[in-house]
Amino acid sequence: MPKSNTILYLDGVSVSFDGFRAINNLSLVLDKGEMRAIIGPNGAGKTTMMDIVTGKTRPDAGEVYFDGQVDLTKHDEAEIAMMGIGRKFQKPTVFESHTIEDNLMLALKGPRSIFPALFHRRSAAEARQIDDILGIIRLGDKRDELAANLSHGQKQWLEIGMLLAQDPKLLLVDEPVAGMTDAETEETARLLRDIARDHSVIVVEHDMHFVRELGVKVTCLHEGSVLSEGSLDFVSADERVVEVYLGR
Amino acid sequence: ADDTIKVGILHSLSGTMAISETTLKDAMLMLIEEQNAKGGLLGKKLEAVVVDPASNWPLFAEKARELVSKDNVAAVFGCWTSVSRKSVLPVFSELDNILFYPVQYEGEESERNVFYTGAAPNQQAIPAVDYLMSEDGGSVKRWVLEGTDYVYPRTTNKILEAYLKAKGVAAEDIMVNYTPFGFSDWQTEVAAIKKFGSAGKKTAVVSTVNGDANVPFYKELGNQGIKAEDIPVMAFSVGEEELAGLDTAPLVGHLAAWNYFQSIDTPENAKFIADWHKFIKNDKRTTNDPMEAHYVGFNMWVKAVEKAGTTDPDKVIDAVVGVSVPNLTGGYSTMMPNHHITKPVLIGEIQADGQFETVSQTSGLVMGDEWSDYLADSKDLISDWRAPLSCGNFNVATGKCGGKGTN
Amino acid sequence: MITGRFFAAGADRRIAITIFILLAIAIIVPLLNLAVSPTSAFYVPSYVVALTGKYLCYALLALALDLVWGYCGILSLGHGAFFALGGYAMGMYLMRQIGSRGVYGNPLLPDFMVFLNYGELPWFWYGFDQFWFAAIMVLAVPGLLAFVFGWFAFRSRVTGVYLSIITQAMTYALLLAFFRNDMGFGGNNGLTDFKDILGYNVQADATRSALFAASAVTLALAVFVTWAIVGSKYGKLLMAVRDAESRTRFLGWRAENVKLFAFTVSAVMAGIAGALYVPQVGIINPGEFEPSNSIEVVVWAAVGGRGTIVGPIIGALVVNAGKSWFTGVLPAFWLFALGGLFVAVTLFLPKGIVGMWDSWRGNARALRAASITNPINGEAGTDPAVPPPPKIVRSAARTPGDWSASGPEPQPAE
Amino acid sequence: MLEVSNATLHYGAAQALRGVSLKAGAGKITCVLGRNGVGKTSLMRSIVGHHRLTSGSVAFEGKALDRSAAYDRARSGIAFVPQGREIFPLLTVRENLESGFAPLKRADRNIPGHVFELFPVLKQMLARRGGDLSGGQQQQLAIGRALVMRPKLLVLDEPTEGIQPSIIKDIGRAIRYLRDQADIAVLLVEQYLDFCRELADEVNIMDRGLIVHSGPAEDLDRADVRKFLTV
Amino acid sequence: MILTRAIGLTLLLLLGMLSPSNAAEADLRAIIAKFATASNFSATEAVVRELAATGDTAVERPLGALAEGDLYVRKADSLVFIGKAAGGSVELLDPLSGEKSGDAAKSEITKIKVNNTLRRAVRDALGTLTLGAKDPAARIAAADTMFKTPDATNIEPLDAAIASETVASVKALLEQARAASVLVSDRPEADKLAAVALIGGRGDRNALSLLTAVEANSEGAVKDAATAAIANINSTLALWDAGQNIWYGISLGSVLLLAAIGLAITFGVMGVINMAHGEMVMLGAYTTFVVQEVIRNSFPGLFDWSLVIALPLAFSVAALVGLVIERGVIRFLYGRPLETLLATWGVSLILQQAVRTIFGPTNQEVGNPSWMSGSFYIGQLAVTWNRLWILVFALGVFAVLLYVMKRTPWGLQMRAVTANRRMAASMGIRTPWVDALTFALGSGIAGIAGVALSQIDNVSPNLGRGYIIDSFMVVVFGGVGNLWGTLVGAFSLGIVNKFLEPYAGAVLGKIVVLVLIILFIQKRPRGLFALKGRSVEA
Ligand SMILES: Nc1ncnc2c1ncn2[C@@H]1O[C@H](COP(=O)(O)OP(=O)(O)OP(=O)(O)O)[C@@H](O)[C@H]1O
Ligand SMILES: Nc1ncnc2c1ncn2[C@@H]1O[C@H](COP(=O)(O)OP(=O)(O)OP(=O)(O)O)[C@@H](O)[C@H]1O
Ligand SMILES: CC(C)C[C@H](N)C(=O)O
Ligand SMILES: [Mg+2]
Ligand SMILES: [Mg+2]
Repeated sequence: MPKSNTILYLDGVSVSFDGFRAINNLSLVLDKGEMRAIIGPNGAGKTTMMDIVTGKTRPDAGEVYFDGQVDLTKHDEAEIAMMGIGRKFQKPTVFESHTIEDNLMLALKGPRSIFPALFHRRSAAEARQIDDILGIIRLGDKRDELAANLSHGQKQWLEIGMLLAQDPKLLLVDEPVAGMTDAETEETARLLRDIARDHSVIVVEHDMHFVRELGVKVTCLHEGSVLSEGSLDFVSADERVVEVYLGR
Repeated sequence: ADDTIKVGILHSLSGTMAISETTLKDAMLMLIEEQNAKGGLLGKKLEAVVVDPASNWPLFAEKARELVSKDNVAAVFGCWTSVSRKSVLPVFSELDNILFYPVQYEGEESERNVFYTGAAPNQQAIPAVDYLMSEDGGSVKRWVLEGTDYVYPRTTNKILEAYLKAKGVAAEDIMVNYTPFGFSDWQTEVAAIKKFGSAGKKTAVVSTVNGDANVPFYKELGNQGIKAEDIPVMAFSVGEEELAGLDTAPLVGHLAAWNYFQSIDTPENAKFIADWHKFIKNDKRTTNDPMEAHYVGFNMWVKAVEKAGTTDPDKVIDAVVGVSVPNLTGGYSTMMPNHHITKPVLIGEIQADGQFETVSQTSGLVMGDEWSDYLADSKDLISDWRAPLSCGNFNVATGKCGGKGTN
Repeated sequence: MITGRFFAAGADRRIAITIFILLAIAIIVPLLNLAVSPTSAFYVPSYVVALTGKYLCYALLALALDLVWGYCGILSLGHGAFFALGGYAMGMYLMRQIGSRGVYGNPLLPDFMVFLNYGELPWFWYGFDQFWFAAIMVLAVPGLLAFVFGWFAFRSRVTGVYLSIITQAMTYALLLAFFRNDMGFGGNNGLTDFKDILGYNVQADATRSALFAASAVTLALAVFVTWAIVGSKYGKLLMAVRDAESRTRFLGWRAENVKLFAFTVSAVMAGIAGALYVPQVGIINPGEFEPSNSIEVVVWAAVGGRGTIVGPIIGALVVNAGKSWFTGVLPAFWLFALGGLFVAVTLFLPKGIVGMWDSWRGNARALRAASITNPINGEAGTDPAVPPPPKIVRSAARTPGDWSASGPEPQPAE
Repeated sequence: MLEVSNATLHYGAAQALRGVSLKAGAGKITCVLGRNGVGKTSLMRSIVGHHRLTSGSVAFEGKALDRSAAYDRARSGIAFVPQGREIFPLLTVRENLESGFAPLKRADRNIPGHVFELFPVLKQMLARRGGDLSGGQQQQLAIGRALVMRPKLLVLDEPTEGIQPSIIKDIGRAIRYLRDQADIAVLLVEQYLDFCRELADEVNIMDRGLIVHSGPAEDLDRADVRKFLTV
Repeated sequence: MILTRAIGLTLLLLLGMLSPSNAAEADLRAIIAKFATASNFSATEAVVRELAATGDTAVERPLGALAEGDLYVRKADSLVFIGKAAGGSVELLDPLSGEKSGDAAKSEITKIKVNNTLRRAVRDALGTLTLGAKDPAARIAAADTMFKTPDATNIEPLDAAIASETVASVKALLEQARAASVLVSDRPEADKLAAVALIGGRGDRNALSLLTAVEANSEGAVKDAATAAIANINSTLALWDAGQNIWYGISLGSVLLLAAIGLAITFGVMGVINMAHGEMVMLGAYTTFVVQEVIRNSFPGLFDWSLVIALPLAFSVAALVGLVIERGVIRFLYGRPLETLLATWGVSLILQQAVRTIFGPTNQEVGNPSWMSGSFYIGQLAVTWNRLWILVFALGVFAVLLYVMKRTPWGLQMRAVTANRRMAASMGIRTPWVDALTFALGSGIAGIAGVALSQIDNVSPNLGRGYIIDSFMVVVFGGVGNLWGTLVGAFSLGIVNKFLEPYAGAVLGKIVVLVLIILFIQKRPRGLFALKGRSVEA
């Protein structure tokens, strides 16, 4: 099997909820260092696919491998996260009663067990990293505010920041620019392209401008399996994609 | 102030035990009021200090301490459950004050600072079983010992088992069963009793079921049609107060063993009941055995204080022993050196009006036996708080105070 | 290192003050009780020493509960069980110390075993004649129970009310079990009649003062430890787990271990509280397992201020002092007063006594801060139409969703 | 039809709205634009009654709403599609739609046909729990639910967020249809400029708690206006 | 001697049945007069026997009165009367004719004491006398007593009764009674074997107890037959026992269901950790008490209707109190579910103490109406009426509630409001109304549960505390927010509990149930009928 050079390898994955097939014999391969955009109609199974990869949902059938050898179906969320898969959720979820800064601190890469956390003291390197991220997500002036007091878009940014802090090998980004202005959208695309230089990334988005700006290979899902795959132009020229997704 | 003598009343007015104890508080208030009407004590007025230990055992200890060291009471009347008594015991011995405990209990205790005016097991359980074994009682051959799972029923049943076996009852003719506090679903237990009772031998139930669990127990007995003529139930903690919450018509004939019934026909009792109704302003309120115990205990204390000429607990403790006061059943109860009192034992049958009718009565007064003769380790113990012995657990076999001694 | 932080600039002053007060009364109260003549105005009666000593144990219990409830969102309705187990461990030691001074004079068996015809000492009573062993058990038994219980529950991701109810089931089951005479713990009457502790008479004023001091010092220590825990990165994690448990998992934290640690530490603290409590009240019995007792602990913490360190202590002291006082002066009506207090606190002090105090002060501080750093207001300075100083509708938000009438999706419970 | 004047709103000490005035007329689509965190959602929530204004007023059809509760506002004809969807997760899709019956007369208690025309998925999923739907489906449900109420004013907070392009187009068509057919007022918060430009009759641009520009949709192409929307 | 007298008695009895002319009334009076001098129970018993031996049905009246404890002796003249308390004094009736013959103060008369042994003696005596009664129920009762107290002398009267009996079911009973008597007589073995077979066919516990005695006292073929019959009965009874346990479990389940169902609304649906739930149940029970008190004092004839009258009242009282609590306290706490625990705890203390102050701390008497008393048999399965009604009632309440929640707009609004109050308001739902009414509904249902529970438990201020833990246990075990979960949870806990009880005992059984709940929650962390879906798992 050519799993060896892949960062993520899904084959024949299916999952159903109360008889409803959300993912249907899905196969998808992501190479190391690749960035991929995933589009597809609402309810196509994009988020569910991420749930499977991150261990939130167990597939009924199929193989899910990370880094060519790790069978992800055998691990739980925390383990998968520790291996280096980070995720931004579709609905931004942050720690509302912590400050922006603490949110980032908890996400920072590092040991994940109790006693180190108990005796942890912030190092200068960590402080610098947090400052950098705060700069990137432009929340520096709000660093001591509680995350609960952020607007929707600001929470989106914070979550991206947490993902950066985590510094995973593979990033799963679910609708990062929903609720962002066009300018911010561009900014985000630039950021993701930056990240993609030394990380593998999967981005789910409905915003075609954004996808175009990413300039990467696109996969279109429909009813739980791949409908079309290729460059954006190729995919958007596909009649079926126009039919179920883009509309006329 | 110095012109009054304070008397502590330590009964739960809230929580699970309020149901039983509140009445005793009222009874004490009445007794104190009457004493004051008679001119008080040693020329001073009595003043009741009421606190609410809220059915919480550590709170009992705290409140006892408050009564004795903050309010400087001369004596305390209180407690219902044994555990509440156990929790205040150290307080009374440390601060050297007096507690009058008015409820029947499992025995196996005798403290210098406590006076037990309720029944010891031999003043209730044994005569009750004797009655059931007699011809009048139905010559019972098979026994169900039904109890709430805690110390009083366990100990009482232990004593009874030993007693029954000594009387030649076979082990398979005794069924012992325990239920939790506040138990309310008695279907299985009552059915088991029915089953046990259908072995062709006359069967009776001896119930040490406590408190709240009784009402559902009797309701179930009634509904499953267990009649007193067939399987009588003899209870040790069901009195007039408990029956007030029940329709007793289906229960007529079931039994209880006490040292007092409201139905006792004596002038003292008639007056007591009348006073009570006047005090509580309700003709329907019943009187019961622990109330009588307080009546007796309070009068003993009054008499002892008069005898000692002071309320100093030390003096009063010595003076109480031997004091004899009229009880409400037409006789005199005496405080014995073991700090238990002499009592008549009455067996009553439940009547349709919620009262008991006495069907049997011990011929004389029975002296409370704190150390049961039916338990191996306590049969050699006696208690005598008079000088020079002044010991609560004198071992007659070894001749030493302090249980077995160290041999 | 932790101590370093304690004395470091910016350490929470209130915590320091609390610890200081506790240490101070640990010295002063016994002195005023023992060394001052009873007629003096400064004399502290033994009654007060015993009473406040008891309150301090309750405060420790409330603090222990708050560590899991306030900071980690685990509403344990079974903390009384850990308290009682610690108490029983201590009670067993005290029981063994009676030796042959029991009423039956049996050198080995406690009285209740004698009259219930025990032939020999049950195995689980062995070792309790040694203080060190009992002391270890005080920590180990509640800790182990919490660990095992928590390990299963947290791993199975039992949360919210489900967790609360099974903790309640736990304490209820223990209650019934300890009521059983056959368990060998004295049934309903429990363990009592203690004579001495470490060779000193438990009823002596000096012993009592020493126990009081021990309670105060232990509480101070617990305050410090709690403060150190919640101030650490782990503490932040604890709160993160409280607010968004699954999110912490996706960051790679094992939420179950995070909770388990706090739960176990808290249970051990509760056990210690129980162990200090027993020699001071002189009895331990199954009543302590009563589910309503555990609920009361929750109430103390809530009254004082959940999610603060000083709050539960204040809550425990206020409620218990209130209870002691009311049951004396208003024996027939005190439940109205206490019940009314609880309702009033929820309505008028929604974040408890300390939480409310914080809000007032936090508010003042936030107002000051807002005028300098808030971008909206900052900009406003250049705006000719400077808005009037904001009218404060409610105090500063410290917890999420506090501003809106309700969170978008109220959970049945946390 | 809707008139907001001089609205201010505080979150504790922080001020989110600083004297906003806004009008939305019947038969018109009024758009509100602005960067993240400038107060758009705060304004919408104040209009529908989720937040109480610190000062200023909201009037609908000439009646002041300041003292009326959210449900009274809904009953007077204001329907709201919130940011974040807020559908009732445990109710089925049908029940979610039926929850809009509350302000209606008994005779009107049916789901208008155009809801299913617009969002055919909803018809297929009537029996499923709302919370199980995908994000975009939930958004469609939220809009559908608002339409069931037959509103006179429809307040939409970023309705296109997370929705697939073809349905965005449908939503656009639907909004226009509603404006034209039922002559209702539409108040629309958007980040998605193209969508806005296509639909809007009026645009208002917010920045830091203030409306900094309002005018016809064409203004959106002016550089001085766009500057408010860049980073 | 006894035998001859007994034969004489039978003859007399037969005579009595044949001719309306009674044994000389004076003779009876003479015997009755002996009650006055009987100094102890056994002496009284002897008089009872003597009276019964006359075989005169006229003795039913005095004997019945004796058993009821209504027979008195006038101190002045040692005459025996039936006494009926009338106000402060006692109305005296003639013991034979029942005619009024004066009044007496309580102190002027003494009651003839009875005890269980005496009552049994009277019952046995009356049993024989009422064999020929007109009322079939009385004949059945007579047959029953005679079955339980077999006596060889009964055979002949029974034979006569069997011969004249027309009702088949009564006849069967009479034959069984006769067989029982045959077994203790000196009839030939063949008769006895037939009797054993007949009794063995009865298959119930009474038969078992009779046969056990026979087995012990006889030998040869009869003993063997008895042994076989016993084994036979035992094996069928074992089956019935299992059925009985299930029934006990179901009926315990129905009690749990009733107690929990209101909580399934206030807690399960609304998310209020309602510690005052038990007190709502208590209020319902006290309402029943008050209703019965009024009925007892003013409309005694309506007693059987008391529960029917109490139901709507209990619902209203509890619902009203619930409404006040919601408007006064809870409504400020939405979105802060934990605070509701604190506040409702306070409310529960206040309510408890209020009831204690108003009604006193002791138990209040709530009686069972006649249609809820006693029991009946289905095969060997004893079913008590009150339990049966409670089951029916619990299921009824459940059905109504389910309908309201799932099929009415109100139910929909309720669920919408509790899911997201703010958004529900924006859908035009009057949230304060819905909140208040929902809480009132939950409380009201708790109130009517109180009506039912007053039939089997204490009516005291502590009533509620006894049920609150179980109720939470049931709701949570079944799965919060799911009414079906509450139903199934209640019944499964009930049945498991009742199956454990006979083996483990009540205490250990309860502990085991609790441990099982803890373990079960590990398997299904959201209860039996967990709410499912993304929103829950997130
Ligand atoms: N836990 C669940 N229970 C039932 N159905 C589910 C569950 N999770 C997902 N589904 C269904 O699976 C389908 C795929 O959902 P998913 O969220 O993966 O879609 P998506 O591609 O992310 O859509 P969108 O672009 O709208 O976010 C949807 O139809 C949804 O209703
Ligand atoms: N509940 C709250 N408590 C305190 N501050 C809040 C709260 N909600 C929002 N804010 C603050 O108020 C300001 C305006 O928020 P609002 O949600 O109205 O912005 P928005 O324009 O809708 O942004 P977005 O485009 O990101 O949705 C933001 O700075 C935000 O941080
Ligand atoms: C039998 C009870 C009423 C009292 C008894 N003394 C007890 O142990 O609690
Ligand atoms: Mg999605
Ligand atoms: Mg917004």
